[in-house]
Amino acid sequence: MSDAASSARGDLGLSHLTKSYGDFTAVNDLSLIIPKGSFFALLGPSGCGKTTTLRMIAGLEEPTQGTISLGATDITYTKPYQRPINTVFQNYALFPHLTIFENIAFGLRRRGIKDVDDAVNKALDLVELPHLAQRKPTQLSGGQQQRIALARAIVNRPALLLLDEPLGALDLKLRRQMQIELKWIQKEVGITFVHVTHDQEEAMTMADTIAVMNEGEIEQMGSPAELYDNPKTAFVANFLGQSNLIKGSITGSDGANQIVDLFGQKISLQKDRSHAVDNSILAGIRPEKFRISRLETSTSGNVLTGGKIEDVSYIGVSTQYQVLMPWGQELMVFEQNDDGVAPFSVGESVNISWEPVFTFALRGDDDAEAGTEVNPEEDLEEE
Amino acid sequence: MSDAASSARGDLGLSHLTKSYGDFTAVNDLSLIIPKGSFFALLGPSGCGKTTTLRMIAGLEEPTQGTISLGATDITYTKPYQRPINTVFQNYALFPHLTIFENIAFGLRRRGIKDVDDAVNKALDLVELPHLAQRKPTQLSGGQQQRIALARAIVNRPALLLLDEPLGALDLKLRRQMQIELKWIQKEVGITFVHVTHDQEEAMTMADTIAVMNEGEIEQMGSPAELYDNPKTAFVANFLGQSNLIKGSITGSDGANQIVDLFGQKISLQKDRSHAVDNSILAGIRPEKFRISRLETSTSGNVLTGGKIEDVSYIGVSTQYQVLMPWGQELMVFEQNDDGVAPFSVGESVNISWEPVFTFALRGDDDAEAGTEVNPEEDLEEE
Amino acid sequence: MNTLSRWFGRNLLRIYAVVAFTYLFIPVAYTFAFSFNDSGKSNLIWKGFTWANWQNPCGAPEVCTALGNSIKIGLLATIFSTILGTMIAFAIGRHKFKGRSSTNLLIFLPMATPEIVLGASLLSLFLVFQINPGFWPTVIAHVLFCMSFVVVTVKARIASLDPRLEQAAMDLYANERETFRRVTLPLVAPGIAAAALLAFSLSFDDFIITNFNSGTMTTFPKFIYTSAARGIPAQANVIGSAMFFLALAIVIVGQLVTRKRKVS
Amino acid sequence: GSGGGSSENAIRWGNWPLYLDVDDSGKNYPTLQAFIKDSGIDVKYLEDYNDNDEFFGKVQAQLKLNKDIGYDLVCPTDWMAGRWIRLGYAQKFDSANIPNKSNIVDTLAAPSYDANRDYSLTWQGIMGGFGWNTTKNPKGIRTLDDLFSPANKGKIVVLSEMRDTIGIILMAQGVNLQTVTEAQFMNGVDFLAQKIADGWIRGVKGNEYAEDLTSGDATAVIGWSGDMFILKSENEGKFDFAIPESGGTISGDNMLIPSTATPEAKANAEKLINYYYEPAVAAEVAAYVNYFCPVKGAQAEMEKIDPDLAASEFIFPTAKTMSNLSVFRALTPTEETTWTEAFQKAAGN
Amino acid sequence: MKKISTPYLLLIPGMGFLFIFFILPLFNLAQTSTQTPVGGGDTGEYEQTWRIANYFDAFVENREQFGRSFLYALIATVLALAIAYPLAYTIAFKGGRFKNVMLVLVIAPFFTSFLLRTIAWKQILGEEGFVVPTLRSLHVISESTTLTSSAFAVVMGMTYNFLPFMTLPLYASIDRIDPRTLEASGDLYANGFTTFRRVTLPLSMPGVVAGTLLTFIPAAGDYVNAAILGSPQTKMLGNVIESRYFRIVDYPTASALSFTLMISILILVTVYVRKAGTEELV
Ligand SMILES: Nc1ncnc2c1ncn2[C@@H]1O[C@H](COP(=O)(O)OP(=O)(O)OP(=O)(O)O)[C@@H](O)[C@H]1O
Ligand SMILES: Nc1ncnc2c1ncn2[C@@H]1O[C@H](COP(=O)(O)OP(=O)(O)OP(=O)(O)O)[C@@H](O)[C@H]1O
Ligand SMILES: NCCCCNCCCN
Ligand SMILES: [Mg+2]
Ligand SMILES: [Mg+2]
Repeated sequence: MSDAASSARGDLGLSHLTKSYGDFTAVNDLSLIIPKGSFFALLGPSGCGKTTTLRMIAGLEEPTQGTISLGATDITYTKPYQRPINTVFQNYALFPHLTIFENIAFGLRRRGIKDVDDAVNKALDLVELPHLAQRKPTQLSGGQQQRIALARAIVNRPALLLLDEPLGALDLKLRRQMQIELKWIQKEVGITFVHVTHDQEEAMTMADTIAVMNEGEIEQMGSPAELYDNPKTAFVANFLGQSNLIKGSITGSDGANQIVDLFGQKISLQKDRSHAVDNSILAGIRPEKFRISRLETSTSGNVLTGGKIEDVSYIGVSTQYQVLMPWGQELMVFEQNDDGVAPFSVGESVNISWEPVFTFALRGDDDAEAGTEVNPEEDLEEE
Repeated sequence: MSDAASSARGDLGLSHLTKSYGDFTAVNDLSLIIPKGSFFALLGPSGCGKTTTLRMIAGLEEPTQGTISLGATDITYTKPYQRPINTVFQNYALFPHLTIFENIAFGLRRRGIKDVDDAVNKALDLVELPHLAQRKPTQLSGGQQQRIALARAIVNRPALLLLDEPLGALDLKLRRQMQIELKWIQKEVGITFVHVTHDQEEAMTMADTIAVMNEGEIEQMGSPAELYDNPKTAFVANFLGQSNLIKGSITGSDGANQIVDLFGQKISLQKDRSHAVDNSILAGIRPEKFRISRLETSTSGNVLTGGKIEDVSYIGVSTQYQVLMPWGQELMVFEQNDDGVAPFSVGESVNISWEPVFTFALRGDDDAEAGTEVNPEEDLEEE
Repeated sequence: MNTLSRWFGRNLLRIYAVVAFTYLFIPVAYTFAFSFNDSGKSNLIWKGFTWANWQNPCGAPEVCTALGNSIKIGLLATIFSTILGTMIAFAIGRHKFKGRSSTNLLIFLPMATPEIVLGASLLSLFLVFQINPGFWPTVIAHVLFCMSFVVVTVKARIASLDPRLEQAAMDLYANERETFRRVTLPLVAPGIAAAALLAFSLSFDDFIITNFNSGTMTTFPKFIYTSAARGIPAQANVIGSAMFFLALAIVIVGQLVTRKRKVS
Repeated sequence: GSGGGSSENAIRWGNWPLYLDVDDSGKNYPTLQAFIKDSGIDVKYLEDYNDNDEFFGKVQAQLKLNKDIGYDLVCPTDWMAGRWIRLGYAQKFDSANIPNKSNIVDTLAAPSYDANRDYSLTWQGIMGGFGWNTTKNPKGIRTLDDLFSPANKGKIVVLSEMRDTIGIILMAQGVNLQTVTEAQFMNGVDFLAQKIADGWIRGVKGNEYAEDLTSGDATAVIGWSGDMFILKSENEGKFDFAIPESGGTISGDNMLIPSTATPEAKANAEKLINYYYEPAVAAEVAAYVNYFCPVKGAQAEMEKIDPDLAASEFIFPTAKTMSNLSVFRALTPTEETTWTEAFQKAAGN
Repeated sequence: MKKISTPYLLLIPGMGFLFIFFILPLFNLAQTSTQTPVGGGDTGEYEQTWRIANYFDAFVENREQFGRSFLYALIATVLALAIAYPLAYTIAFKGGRFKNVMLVLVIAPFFTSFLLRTIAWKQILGEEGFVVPTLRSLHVISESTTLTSSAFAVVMGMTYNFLPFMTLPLYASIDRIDPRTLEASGDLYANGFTTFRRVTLPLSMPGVVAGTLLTFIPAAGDYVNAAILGSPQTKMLGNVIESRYFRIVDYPTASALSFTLMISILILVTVYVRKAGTEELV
């Protein structure tokens, strides 16, 4: 076993991976390469096939089609225990008959390691639960169980670690702390992480590469900044963070920029940030890029005039505004609460401005609402 | 059954509620009143007793001590099914032998309602899963199961709804959408919500009242803004959002303000925002309240000089800085990315400033690290 | 009053359990009581108290030989049926294979066969093969009917096993054998233990099939049946009661030992 | 025989319960122990011959295949002994080994099924009649009407031994057991079936009827003489026995060596038979079992043991008593089958 | 050489055993059931004549006992289910650390031989036990009513003797139920009874099916209870088969009856299992 664990290191490759349950396709012709030692995050709405993908990589589910390779080795049909891969299960799957200590020691013992105390205690310290070593899993709270599941996988220092929402049941502080520990381990030991998470900040701060999945397929893959600043589709733009998408058309060009008409107001857009295929586009701007100004204030960059504050909500770090534009669309604007200045109030007339460099453009025929909510109709393809 | 469901409406009162498992006290002498129709959020680190508290309210766990009342009725020993209370369980607890449809219809049928189709279908629409009505729970993904658990409870429109991390397995978008729906239902139907969540933003935006729990006890309770702007203890200051806590002493007074010495630099603090008992304090400032400026720029308000950028990290909406102060403490600063100006870089010397009104003060002997991580030693009281 | 009815409400099931166990133990208690009867030949009517039967449990002719045979047969039948039955249970419960449902049916058939049919048809087989009824034929007969019970009991336990736990073990480098040994087996073990206990009880208590296949060898139930005609000696009551208490004692001691181990 | 479970110098004897003298402890058989001691032959005494049909049913397959049946000496009743002999399941005695054979009483010396007593010797003679609980039947039972008196309703047990139960019924109906026809027999069976259907009869049983009397579940029975006298003496007169006015049955149980016994076992069994045909030994057995003693000279020996018993009509019957007792005639194999079936059916089987 | 896969390796020993000691004898039995007697029939000599009518004769002759067997077994099964279910439930959910002890208590009576216990019942319920005189003096039963030698006693004996066979499988499947689903049910307005009917019972159905089969089948084939506690009017098919084997040495009829009993049970069981919605037999 330790043979298997030490050999066959290398990149993880998924090629045309497909998994169907009867008529329903949970993962559809998925191909990607995850470089050795990288931190790869898998994001996507509920039910899009993330868990299924991880289970195939772990060897717990046989693909309906496609292959999985680790380095040069095809592991599609390799037994789970022969893969140098460990998993933190979404449902924990702790062994009910073993103590917490023995749960964590399980993998080490299987690899013939005699003296496990040190490693197990370190793992327990890592998840802040050294005092629970002798309890049974049922005597733990939800978050405690999740941390044990994490410790049980990480203690093995596998070549590849699959994490299925490993921190979902933890409070923010603990989650941040665990994130730091995980990142540290990943760098220190050079483990490849494949991480499923619903916490976008987690994905953004931790991952080298993020893949956004939707209905069994990968929509876009890239570095966090790439995905955030330059999303290719409305689904990605909306799913990862929030976006204001405004229908418009390209009316001209000005050096590296294009001139875009948004309901009669002209703005400019960097050519290399456009994924449009023709003149019809969706212009995208993140809400935090917007600045709001009272009508009398002068503004620079791209400006849209004629806004009206529709809603104000205070969320601690910042304030969120809904601004109704003349063409009837509500735009979302975030302003950080750092200046102690009285915020705008509902009904005020305002202008909105932003730096042109922050504009991105999507195909005009993309669904501006994609990724803002799960669309039940789209799922109906099955049955 | 419907008798019990319709009678006994009113405030939920917990009085000296205690639950022990052997030597270990999970919930300790907890007393509070949750007004009818309010949205109450329970926050706290993993294992602090949130689930246990909810289970006692639902009648699934008998308190070791104390009483629970709903309106004028003592329900401490009332059977779960006689309480007009529904629960969304942390572990879902769906009925494995029933279809999704029947799972949701369960409570309605028990109350003798014949025509359940409409209500069930509406609940399914609400959680965006109408196409899964005829599946069995095991054929659902984690997030889908969680949504069914939510639908199953909500369809009953109970007087009191207990939600134990009901959205934890959902992606951000879906979570936000569900939050809106939940809030809408709560207002519309006048249900009292007791909501356990690890998502602080969720708690902040949704709840009327937040209680922060720690080791079986409530540390502070109040409106979101109150808790955020004016935390009483270091635990709350750190657990709810992030705080910079700087040791200092009160050296004088100036009208409604006190003059505070922070390692030789003077700042001012509103008297009514101090929870200190003597001259020794911990001065607290939220990271987003700080502004960073290059040394040459003039700054107003409270100013701390001599900082050095230690770390910069980009997280989409904003950038986080770690600033090392002359006394060796690292302060955290968030700056929103709204101006397209080149961010500060590591090594730059900077000043930090903020509006005095944002300063709060805690007891000088409070543990500045409390709530930033689980401290295993503190838990060790058991066994 | 309120607390009293609450106490009742809460303990209704426990009270019921006490009543049900009482029902189960009435004849055991009767047997126990009459083990102290100063009965002479026929132990039907209370004739006065004596320790004599307990002081000399093997006093009645053949009774201890019969008991010894029953225990030997019981142990052998338990071992063989538990091994064979557990293997089958795992095959059915953990694998998909061709002929699984007919295998299921075949396992079920011996249970669906009245004992008398089982006993008689087996005897005729032994005779065809020139095998004399006696000890080993009885053991074989017992293995036969105990095996199905073992399969059913163990299979039920296997079915209740969360497959994700075995997957987790595999994920943690345990190969099939180790997964079986470290996760599956410990989790199924209570089922196997229950099956073994059941097998022993069934074998120890069997009369009908034994009656066909044991020839002149006596077993404890056979001894009782044949003595029924001339009066069951009180020693039989002694042995019946002693076996009962022995079974209880073994389990209670076992329980205490495991609890102690857990505590320390 | 082949196989042979019997080791050298040991034999296995299957006999009816309550059929051998027992000491007061209830554990030792004095006459048998004496034999074991004197002869050096170990005898395993098995009291598991409860019912003729049942015993035959259990061993017949082995007999047919000539496999050891687990007994070297058995004790079937006349008609069943006849069947064993007819089917070749009994071994012919070596007369030299049984010089006491001549001690057999004249009435039993030449039965139809074994005219020369080549294969069988009577163990005890049995009278079938009425037995009852004296407190429940203070006036005793002499006729079928007495038996079926309301006080006994639901508490009557009759023998599963067809010839005794139906025989007594038939005689009460005036039928001669030596000439009984199928029609007459079936009449008797119908009578029995009716009584069962009307709830008079609690059970049709083998030797267990004695237990039912003791426990109080039965208050009146069709039973066997010897058992009843044992019960009577053990229970201070609580039970009694009588030959029906209309006549009782008489039969014998016979020692017989199965075809499957080894030659050594056979020789040892013959020694045992010879031993029990010594008048003194026979008297000792009779003094306990109280059955009709088949050995000449035993009455004289009995005088020494218990003069009362020596005078008992039931142990040493006079001609007058004998005249009120009938032997059931031999049945053809076909009759045997159909009559037994009818009887079993009446008994619910 | 092709490797034999795991399930088959696991099956071979047990299945081989079953084939030799169960299937072969059944074939033998099937043959015997169509034989006819040589000579008078009192000798146990039969020849193979493939007389299928044996089955018809055997059934017609004994249809009363047939009916009784199934009726008594059915009543005993229902009673045992009623008694065992709450017991198994209590052990599973309220047993706590006494679970194992209680489970052993359920099987412990086996060790006091079932014959001894049945005979004990016969005494307890007999004329001179304490029950009958008490009931008579209270005028609950009349002087002539007896408790033993009755259908009541036979059914009671069977209920009693097969109770562990009912309790154990019930326990096994009730113990498997996730208590959290029961909590969820209570939370959703189901009272104790409704939770039982809608959640507990459906989830324990495999145990109910297994328990009822393990009780019904042996009960339908039993003859010892009827022999010890019954009267000629309460004889069951088992008694007939026993008497055919042991008293009349009528092997063909006994075999035919055995087969008929087996097949009837199988048919009933199949229908029942289908109705109960469990796919696999037990
Ligand atoms: N059966 C038990 N025996 C002993 N301790 C227990 C038991 N159940 C829970 N606990 C302990 O009680 C404490 C509170 O548990 P609870 O489930 O209420 O936590 P929680 O606040 O819901 O945590 P989480 O956010 O992780 O779900 C935990 O420390 C847990 O370890
Ligand atoms: N056994 C099954 N039969 C049919 N469909 C299934 C089965 N298991 C999963 N699915 C479906 O496959 C899809 C993908 O499931 P998967 O568990 O991979 O989702 P996921 O991305 O992990 O979602 P979540 O974030 O909610 O955990 C879901 O729509 C789910 O309903
Ligand atoms: N207790 C011994 C009884 C012997 C009875 N033998 C059967 C005789 C049948 N007529
Ligand atoms: Mg998932
Ligand atoms: Mg919890």
